[in-house]
Amino acid sequence: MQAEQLKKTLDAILLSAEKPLPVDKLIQYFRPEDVVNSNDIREALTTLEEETRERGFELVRTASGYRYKTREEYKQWVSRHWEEKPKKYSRALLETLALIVYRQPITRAEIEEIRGVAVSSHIIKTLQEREWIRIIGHKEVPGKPAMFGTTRQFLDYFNLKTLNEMPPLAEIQDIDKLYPELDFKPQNNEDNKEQEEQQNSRASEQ
Amino acid sequence: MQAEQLKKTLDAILLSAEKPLPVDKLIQYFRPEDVVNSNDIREALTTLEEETRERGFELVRTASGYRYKTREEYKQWVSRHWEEKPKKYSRALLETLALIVYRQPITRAEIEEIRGVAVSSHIIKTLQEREWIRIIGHKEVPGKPAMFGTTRQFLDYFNLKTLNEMPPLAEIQDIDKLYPELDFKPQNNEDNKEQEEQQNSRASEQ
Amino acid sequence: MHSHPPKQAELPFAIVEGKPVSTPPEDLYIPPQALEVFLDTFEGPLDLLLYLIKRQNLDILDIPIAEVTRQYMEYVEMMRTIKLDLAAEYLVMAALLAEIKSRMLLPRHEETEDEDDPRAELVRRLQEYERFKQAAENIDELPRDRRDHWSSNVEAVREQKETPQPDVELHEILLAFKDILMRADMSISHEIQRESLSVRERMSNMLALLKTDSFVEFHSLFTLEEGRMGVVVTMIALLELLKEKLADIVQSEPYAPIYIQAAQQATD
Repeated sequence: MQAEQLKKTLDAILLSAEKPLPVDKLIQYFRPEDVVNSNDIREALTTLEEETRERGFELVRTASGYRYKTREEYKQWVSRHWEEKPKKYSRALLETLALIVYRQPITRAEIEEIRGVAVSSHIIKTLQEREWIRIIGHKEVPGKPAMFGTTRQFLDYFNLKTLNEMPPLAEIQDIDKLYPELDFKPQNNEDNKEQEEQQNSRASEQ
Repeated sequence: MQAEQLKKTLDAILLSAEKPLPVDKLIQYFRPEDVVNSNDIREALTTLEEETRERGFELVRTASGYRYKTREEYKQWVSRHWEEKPKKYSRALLETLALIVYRQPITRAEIEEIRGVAVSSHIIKTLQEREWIRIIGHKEVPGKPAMFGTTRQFLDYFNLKTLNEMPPLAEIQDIDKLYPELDFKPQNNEDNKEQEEQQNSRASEQ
Repeated sequence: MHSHPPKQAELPFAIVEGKPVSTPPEDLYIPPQALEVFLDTFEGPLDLLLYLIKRQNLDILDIPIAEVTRQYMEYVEMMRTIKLDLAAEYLVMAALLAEIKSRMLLPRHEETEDEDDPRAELVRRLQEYERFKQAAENIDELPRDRRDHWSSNVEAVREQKETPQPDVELHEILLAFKDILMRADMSISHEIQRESLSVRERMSNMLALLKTDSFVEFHSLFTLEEGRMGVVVTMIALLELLKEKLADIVQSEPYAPIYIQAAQQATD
């Protein structure tokens, strides 16, 4: 692979990577026919570093590898990404969480099977970052999918000592009685349509 | 704020943003004392675009604003970040989406009529959860069915600024005009109807 | 929708547009297993009809309706012999085709002159469907996020500040779960009811404790202070883990200590 093309390919890889990448990981992005060795990569990284000098970001090397980061001097502006009000969680996220709470340990595929739709990686990631769920093992089936369970932080957030304090199913069916102050609309089966609408409006709130 | 500093600040903001940002959102990242107006921002964006020409990524504008993304020519390398192959969408989903794109607002029954088969709830739900479609109203017919339309997220996902950038629909050939020798009927009534339909379809293709 | 029974399709073939129905039946035999796969490739009766028409390079505006009807019926018959739950739409289309065919056979009198080509509506629908089929393919080819390109993911260096997280009320989770229950089959909700939460929680905790490379002694899993209920819950949780093959139980000889470890990963 030509030096110029290699450099741009590494640029694209580093720009979209979710974590730092060391040279020996970077080299795995290339096939044998690309004819790229670790020296080529180090040279290309040096060039990229130079070419990024005049930009708002920089190539940083940490213990775990190379990563593009925004430059320190722009942090007060960059921080405004998070200054907006916290958004509401989507319906999909809450349902995923509910299934993990009540059906743990549970795999993503099992969640998808019950919900009937794909679970986005974003949702799992959000729940993991919030430290409400964690991987508690891997299922012994092909692909060894991760199984999720809830954490102590989850219990803490909701002021529960154990999961047993979650209302049992029977009470969930009667949730209007459990939380009379919330004044739910009637939600029996005949009201499916209304419920669907509520779900939709909830989903669009996120 | 100096043009050079503004440019680099915008660079840092856009590179670390989680979603596309339009100029009126970008301007909110600055304080009054930064003295930045939307023209300054537009100019800086143009400069950034030029300075990014020789890189592995590019600055693009979609329906919701500006964002940096990797260039398509590096997709085979970049895609190695993820072990799983990108999801393929089923024909049923894509056809349903196509009908919503070109015929919005459209009800589920109308989609079913054109496709000749039932549309599964699963597909509608998947499209809604991906936030590609949403309910944009209810049709004034018995049962008040929901009418669907596409969202800005749909445009963003497919890198479009407006629906106008979608490839145009194929023309419909007119059976009577191509085979005048068949001469089955007086042409007036039918023709009017056909024309009207074509107009309607054109209107919804905007 | 007209509802002539499909048997009308067995009427003798007609001379269509002055031409006799030409091609003899093509080889339609498909092994049953293959047929299911084959069926899945069709998005419905319109899609199947389009396939039949395109396969033979027929003009969509001048479909030899008798021939197409015959072939369509053969497919439908095959589907019915294999797949009992053939979508009703296929049968509706069969009836429609049969009806169009019979109307094509009717001699055209003066009185019927104002009548449309019986095929016109079908042709319109086929074309309409075809253009969206094409549009769907076009959409699939558009450069797409996370398939053809990826958004930048450059790490934000930012000021140390607490980032606000959305608040969630417990009842929101319950509500979400209630919705799932309402959507899910009864069978699933029964299954959920059967297992008590404490067992599920204990399973999670135990799994987190177990490792694949070392053993945990059986007795150490139990906390006697929890009393009889606690021990029972732990035991059920352990049995569940064994049943789901998430944990292995090891005993080197009779009366030797029993050890538990996480199930061995077959690879790595």
